[in-house]
Amino acid sequence: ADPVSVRLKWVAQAQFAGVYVAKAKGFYEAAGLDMTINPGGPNVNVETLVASGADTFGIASGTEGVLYAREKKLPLVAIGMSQQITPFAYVAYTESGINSVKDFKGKRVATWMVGPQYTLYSVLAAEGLKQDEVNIVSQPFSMQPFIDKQFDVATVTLYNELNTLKEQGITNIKVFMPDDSGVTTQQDAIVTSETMIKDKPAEVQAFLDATLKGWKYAFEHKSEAVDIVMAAGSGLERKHQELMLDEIERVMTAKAGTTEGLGYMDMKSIETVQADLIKFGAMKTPVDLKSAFDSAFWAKVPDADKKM
Amino acid sequence: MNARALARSPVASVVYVAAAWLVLVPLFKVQPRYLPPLPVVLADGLSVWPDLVAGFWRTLVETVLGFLAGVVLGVGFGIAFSASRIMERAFLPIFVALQTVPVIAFGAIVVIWFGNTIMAKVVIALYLAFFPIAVNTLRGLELADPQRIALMKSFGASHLQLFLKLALPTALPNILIGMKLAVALSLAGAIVGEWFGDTVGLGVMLLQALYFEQIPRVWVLIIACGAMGTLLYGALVLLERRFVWWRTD
Amino acid sequence: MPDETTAVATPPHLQLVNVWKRFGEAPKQTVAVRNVDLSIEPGAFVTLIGPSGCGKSTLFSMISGLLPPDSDGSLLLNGKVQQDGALLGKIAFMPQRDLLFPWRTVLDNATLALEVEGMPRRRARAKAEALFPEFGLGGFEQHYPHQLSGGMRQRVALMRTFLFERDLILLDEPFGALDALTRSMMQRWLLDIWAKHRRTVLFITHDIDEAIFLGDKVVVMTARPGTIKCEEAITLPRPRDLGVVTTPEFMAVKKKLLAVVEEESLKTFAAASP
Amino acid sequence: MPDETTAVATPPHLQLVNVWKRFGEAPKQTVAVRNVDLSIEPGAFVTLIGPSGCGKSTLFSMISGLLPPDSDGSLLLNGKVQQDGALLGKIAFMPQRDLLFPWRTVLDNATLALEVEGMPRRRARAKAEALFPEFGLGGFEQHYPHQLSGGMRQRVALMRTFLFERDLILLDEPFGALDALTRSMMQRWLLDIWAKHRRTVLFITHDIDEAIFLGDKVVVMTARPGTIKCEEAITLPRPRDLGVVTTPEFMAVKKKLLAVVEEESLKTFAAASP
Amino acid sequence: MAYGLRFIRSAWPVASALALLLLLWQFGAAALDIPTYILPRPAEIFVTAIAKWPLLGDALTVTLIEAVGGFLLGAAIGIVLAVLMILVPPLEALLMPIAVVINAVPSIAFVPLVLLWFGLGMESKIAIGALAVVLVVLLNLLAGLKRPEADAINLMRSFGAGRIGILWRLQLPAAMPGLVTGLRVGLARSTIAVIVAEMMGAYSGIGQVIYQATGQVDYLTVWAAVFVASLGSLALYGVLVAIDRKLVWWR
Ligand SMILES: Nc1ncnc2c1ncn2[C@@H]1O[C@H](COP(=O)(O)OP(=O)(O)OP(=O)(O)O)[C@@H](O)[C@H]1O
Ligand SMILES: Nc1ncnc2c1ncn2[C@@H]1O[C@H](COP(=O)(O)OP(=O)(O)OP(=O)(O)O)[C@@H](O)[C@H]1O
Ligand SMILES: Cc1ncc(C[n+]2csc(CCO)c2C)c(N)n1
Ligand SMILES: [Mg+2]
Ligand SMILES: [Mg+2]
Repeated sequence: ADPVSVRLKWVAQAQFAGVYVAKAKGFYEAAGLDMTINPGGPNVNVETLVASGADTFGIASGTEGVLYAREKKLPLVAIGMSQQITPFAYVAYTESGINSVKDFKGKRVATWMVGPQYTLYSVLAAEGLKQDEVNIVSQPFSMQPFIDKQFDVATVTLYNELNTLKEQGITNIKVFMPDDSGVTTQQDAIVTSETMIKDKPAEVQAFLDATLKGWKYAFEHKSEAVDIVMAAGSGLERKHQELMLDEIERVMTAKAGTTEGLGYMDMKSIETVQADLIKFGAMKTPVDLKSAFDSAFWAKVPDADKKM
Repeated sequence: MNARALARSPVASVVYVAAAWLVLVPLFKVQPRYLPPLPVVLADGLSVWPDLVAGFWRTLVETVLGFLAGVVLGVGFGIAFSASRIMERAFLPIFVALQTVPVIAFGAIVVIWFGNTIMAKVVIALYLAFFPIAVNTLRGLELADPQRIALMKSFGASHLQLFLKLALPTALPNILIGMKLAVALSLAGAIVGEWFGDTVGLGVMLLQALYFEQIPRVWVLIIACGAMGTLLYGALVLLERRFVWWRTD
Repeated sequence: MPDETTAVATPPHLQLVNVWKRFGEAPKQTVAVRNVDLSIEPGAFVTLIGPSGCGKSTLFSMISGLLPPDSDGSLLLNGKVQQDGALLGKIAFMPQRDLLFPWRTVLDNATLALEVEGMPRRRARAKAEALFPEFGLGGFEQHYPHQLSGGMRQRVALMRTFLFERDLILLDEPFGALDALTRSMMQRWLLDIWAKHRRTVLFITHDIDEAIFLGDKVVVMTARPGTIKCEEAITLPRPRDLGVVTTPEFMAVKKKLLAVVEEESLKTFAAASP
Repeated sequence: MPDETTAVATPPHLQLVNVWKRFGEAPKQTVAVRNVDLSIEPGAFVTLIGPSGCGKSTLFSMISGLLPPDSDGSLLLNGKVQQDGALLGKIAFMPQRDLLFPWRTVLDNATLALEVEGMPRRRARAKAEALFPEFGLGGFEQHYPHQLSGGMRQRVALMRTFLFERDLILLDEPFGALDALTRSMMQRWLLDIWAKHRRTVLFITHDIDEAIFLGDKVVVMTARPGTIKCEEAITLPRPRDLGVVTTPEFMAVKKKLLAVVEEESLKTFAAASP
Repeated sequence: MAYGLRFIRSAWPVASALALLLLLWQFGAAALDIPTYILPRPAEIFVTAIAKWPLLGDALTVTLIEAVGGFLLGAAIGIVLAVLMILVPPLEALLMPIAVVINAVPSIAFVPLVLLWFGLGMESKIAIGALAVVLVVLLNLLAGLKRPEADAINLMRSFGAGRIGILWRLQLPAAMPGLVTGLRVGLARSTIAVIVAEMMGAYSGIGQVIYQATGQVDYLTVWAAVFVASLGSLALYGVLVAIDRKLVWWR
């Protein structure tokens, strides 16, 4: 079999348990794929690497990332979406007097300015707030400024930063979920290049089948899955990974994740996100969503592999 | 007498710092997120010992390869610059500007070209290491005494001979300074290089520690990097003591 | 004068015609050497004296090809005009400062010129080692320059020059840092070598006795800007030994030269400007 | 000999008792100075001669406090034992190499010692400027050392030493690079200064004439390992002028010293090991 | 006028080399058909730099202030440390190994700690910039201070000069070339350290621009920012070269 690779959006951790499990349990091998898993990091851009052919597949950022890439003419196609609800959330201290998103008004709100800010903009818009009514600042990778109360509101991922706060004993916080404001941006897009789809559709199908099968197995055998992840990364903390896998399961199996199956692409939310991005000036022209998000492969994945 | 020498040796300074850390942190009740107590850091280091050792070796190999390549390239450019003023005027400023280009900007290209191979790390380590070596080589070569150059010329020395027998020995002390600076930079290069999707190495561990906000782990890795850098630096100092003991007057 | 060259059968070994050297720009210019005309016959031993700072070393730099003379004049070797730098490698030159390389042992400093010529290191070393006792440096082969006394360093520099065998030798105060006896031993040794090989020697000294004792001809330079004040042929018979110093002929020449040099030296101290 | 100090009314200005200096470790050790005993009276002008490499400069380094003597012996100034380094700043020392600083003008090199003493720059410069014509350096105040001839550099170094006014002056071959006349002018100038101020002078030279002409006492060192071979009091009347060189007394002393020095110099060339 | 001429004379080699490289890049990228998202062409970058100048100019100002601030602070600390170590040798034995250890740790590793200690504002960038400079300056200056030979130091001692006198009149002048080399390397290092720190956490600056643009797959803006930052650091370097001429005047 041809050697192929999958590029992750971050370092080895339970966020990608399905991929590691699929590899470790031989699902890729069984599907005829000679798979290498390439971790990512803050400097690695999955979209570019997959579009350029340096990597065959990728677990890329999410809805926005795929849209930007398509707008910039990257020949990238999403064939599945891992997370069914927005994995981002906003946290504020209970004693801060912030009880709803509306209370963000005039407050210092930190978010990651690499895409997730538009989710915030959408949430603000959905709650009837204008962007300039809120003091939005760039949030670093660390939660420490929030802990030091340099911000009133900070952004977290449900599967990581929120756990970090809990681990540090910070429980006096309130969490605001975008989905509660009716904003859904699916994240962790499963992507490949147009070339692959055109030339080797069978391999693409095999990859998606095996990956989703890996996820299903991971959720059904969590302890084993964490073992596999732990072996893949150096110096991981088991407890943190267990919590992460729990949270990841929650966001992957939410909504259509259970009804339709893992990896479902919610075209409606994607359309809304694109409309919002254009509204906020992050994109100039809409892209053809049909060619950017191709559900054909996902549809062919056997239910046994994707339905929990 | 021996005790005194020991009290002034590099090992002693490390012991002093460790002692200060051990005593002062509990004494002033420093918050762990600013500086965790030393035993906590050591315990955390022990808990990931096998990973740490594996990472150490991998990063060491990348660093050394990148450093050696950087020495070759840096000395080469230093020589070219000293040989030709135009070269210096034309390219040294460009290299200075290149120093400002964050690896991140072209990291994607490096990964596309080299993938997750050791070469990617070596190239990045080289990119960071070669500049101080080039500048110090250039400066060192310029130090050659004009009267000694004249003497060599009177013997009919060729450019190559002038270079090998006079300019290079004159420059060696400076080249060594450049190398001492560069060795730390190539370590930094290897570490950052590992952030482009590697699976083993101190850089990978550091990235994870940063992302997961494991402050004791960050300190473990700082100590590990410091140990490796000091090891390499010490090797250069030994080399210098043995082979480059003279002063250029 | 340049037309002489075409007339004689064997041309002078070295000929300087209207040689000038100026340092710096007009308002702060130092004229170091001015209008020097000088002919040196093959195999001659010519000594050069003159007040401190009069331009002797500058003249040597030009002869050895290290410093181009100003464009007013020219330099001829064996009758042929020499372009800038053409003389490099053709003349054995010992500079006034010893210029030993601190990273080389005494032995390796001595063999420097041989190495440049391309002689295998082994042979060069063997050749140099043989000279060490003669130069009073036996046992110091493996020392480094900073471990030597001033006079010893000078002897190493001299040895280095001698190992670079050329027909024309320029020595700039080679015995300046030696004690009287070491000096007189080295003088006699130099004369021996010269008598054996008949190389042409140009020798700067500030010691009039030395100039007369060694030279076929003593050239006296004026105070800066230096030019040739006079040339004195020395007809004392050879081989000369130390006794010659007390002969009346020697005394007579010395008296004459002393008078000339004194006149020039005094000029240096008459509130001069560069 | 150390008990002498208690006996006499005015102690010697400088006294060396069993002074040794060895370089390096046992198998490759060079004994530079061995068992030197020497007394110098206040206001005396003592000249020191000896074969090249015999340890003269090393002796000076020890006297000026730069190099500790080996623990065998001691150094006394005005009868008091001097600990290591205690003599720094108390003695005006001119080293054999000129050691001018390339980044300072000639004038600023000359005022170096004064600046170290804390004299305001303006005053130091004025003081030095006055000396330039006397040293034959008029007009070169603003030049840099690399623009000077060898002899001129030496004169700058000498000027620097003289501006550092101390009771004891050590001069290591100060006139080595000067031509005969400049040299004799400087000699006479030095004697004048000395007669006026009566500072104690210790003067290394390799020129026996110079040693006799200048000194109250000539000290001769043996070949390395150097020790005192003999001391010769010079009773020639003062003030001396150049004519003294031809007097029979002078000749007699010179002959005697020549013989002694020759004996020592020859030792250097007898295949020695360090 | 004369100054302008001299500037043109010393600037033309860089200018032409730069032009040559840019042309090579422009046409090489076109010839190899490298897509913009992998390596944009210089012309596109240039156009973007101009179009986004309000954003980039503000960011550059912040970054340069931080870089210069860090550079000056680091250089000052490095100089003071080197001088102290020369004056008090035991201090060198004690501090040098620590300095070496600290220097061996990539500045990036300190960024999170520094952000923790000094916050997300300018202070943390200045601190990290200074950290990147201190050791280069220290090491180069220390080597320079040790350059004078024993004989020259002995001469000064014989004049009764103390450690300070020797340092001021002999060692410092002799160390100037070494110091200047240290400053040259240090300046480049402080700029990059600041940019990297900005990427990991800042309110503004070139690093933030690069970080945000990377996240949005906007490589043209990334390269435009890099381009502007390089021009800025080149300008700083020019200033340094001019200072260099003044500091090492005697050659
Ligand atoms: N690079 C230079 N720049 C300016 N002036 C110089 C330079 N080199 C030499 N000179 C000047 O040229 C003159 C002659 O110097 P030179 O070294 O030839 O003298 P010299 O006769 O060898 O003296 P000495 O016997 O003292 O060695 C001096 O006045 C000196 O100041
Ligand atoms: N640092 C050193 N290490 C080893 N040997 C040394 C050192 N310094 C001097 N010597 C040795 O000590 C001896 C005496 O040297 P010194 O410089 O005192 O001689 P000198 O009498 O001044 O000779 P000269 O008249 O040639 O200047 C020499 O043999 C020299 O090799
Ligand atoms: C500097 C920095 N940027 C972003 C994140 C958070 N994060 C981690 S993965 C990801 C992409 C969306 O899933 C995001 C936004 C961080 N921790 N640090
Ligand atoms: Mg001369
Ligand atoms: Mg001596």
